Amino acid sequence: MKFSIVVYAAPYSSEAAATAFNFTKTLLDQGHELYRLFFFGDGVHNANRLAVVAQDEVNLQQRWDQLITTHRLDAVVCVSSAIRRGLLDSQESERYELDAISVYGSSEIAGLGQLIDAVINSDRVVNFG
Amino acid sequence: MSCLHTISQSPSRQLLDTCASVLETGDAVIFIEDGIYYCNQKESLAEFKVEFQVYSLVEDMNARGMLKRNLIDAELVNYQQFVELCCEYDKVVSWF
Amino acid sequence: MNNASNKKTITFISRQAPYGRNNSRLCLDMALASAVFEQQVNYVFLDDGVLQLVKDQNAESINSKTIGNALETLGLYGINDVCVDKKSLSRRNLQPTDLIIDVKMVDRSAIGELIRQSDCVFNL
Amino acid sequence: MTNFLEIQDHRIALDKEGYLKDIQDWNEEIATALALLEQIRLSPSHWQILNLLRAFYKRHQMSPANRALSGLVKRKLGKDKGRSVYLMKLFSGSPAKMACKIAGLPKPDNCI
Repeated sequence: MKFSIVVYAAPYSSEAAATAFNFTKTLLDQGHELYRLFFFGDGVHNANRLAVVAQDEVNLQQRWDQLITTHRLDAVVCVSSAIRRGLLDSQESERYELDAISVYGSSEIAGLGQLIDAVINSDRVVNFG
Repeated sequence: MSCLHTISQSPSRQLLDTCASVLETGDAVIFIEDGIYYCNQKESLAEFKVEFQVYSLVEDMNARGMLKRNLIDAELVNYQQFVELCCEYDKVVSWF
Repeated sequence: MNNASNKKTITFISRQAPYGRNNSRLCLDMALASAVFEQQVNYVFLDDGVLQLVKDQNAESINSKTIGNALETLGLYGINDVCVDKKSLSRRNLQPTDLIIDVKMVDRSAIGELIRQSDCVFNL
Repeated sequence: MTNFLEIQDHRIALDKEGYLKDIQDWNEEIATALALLEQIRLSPSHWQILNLLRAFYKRHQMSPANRALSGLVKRKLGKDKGRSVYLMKLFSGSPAKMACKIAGLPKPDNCI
């Protein structure tokens, strides 16, 4: 079955970010297809590459990055949610004349069109917030 | 088209009330995160359960010390079964 | 839902009051994007969501944009199926005349039916 | 990397995509100059659209996507002008983007 997952929750603020991760990992382990992972609203923090977590705690952002990289997932961070929360890739960083890159390279910053495309092309869209 | 509803907030937020009012025959509810505290409610969901299947996510129950407090007798499922349920029902609506 | 038609019916259920949290804005943005990409959109105000429609909002006083004024653009984006839950409205002492845009008054069973008919539901 | 728009003795700051850095700077003279940078000579037909856009922004505090711009123009100025061909002729490529730039509306974040 072809899934898309939408995440609205930030890691460490809400369990929903971790639930989304566990759900996504499970569906991939079961051999289902993930059409797209979409980080929206506070959910964009899941793609932050500048977070530091105590050694005895789970670094959820890093786990997402590994999952996305290992499975070559299509992960999208909503641009309007991202830039106002300081999550930038090289392109947005240049566009707004800032000097940092704070999003993992495994995710792409793009618009809501990518979410609508996911709705059109997936069998199931599951939201976590 | 049948629908699986996820409820992830504690009963004090009353999400089940609203959710129940829009359910259709054949729909089901799964409690996750703080939603699992619905399982610890004295008022039984017996009547509700006649019409709708009720699930609860075992990982979230365990985390909260609620495995022995499944007073409403919800069907406990793990993440694998949660994913399977999402396939079984035609769509998933999340209440958070 | 399994047929890969390019036009889906997407229902947005907006359930939160404006300003306190940002969900009302996220919900609107998703719906407008769906309309831009030519999907069939239903928009439903439920529970505290109906408070977004109250007249005379002016969020300048809290350095925010006024959500009520943004909701007026739903029609321009071709989103004409806009519903309000009757019960949520009356529980908050509101009448249809208190609202900023024309909306369809519906009961819970109609909302259930909309969910049933949709390919995808966003509920926040 | 800041660009400037030179108007008489004033220098108006633009970002590198040619949007006003501060939308409070906007006036009609600046609009004319912004348009010229895009090889557009503003006519009364352009101004009709620009004024509509500014009124729309003032009321709704948002910049319309192309679909809403067409809808708005159709509603206010009639069917013919609401057609995207007409708007594209006036404001090239993506009319909403270009017209917003000239009308001094906030730079779109490319979300829709």
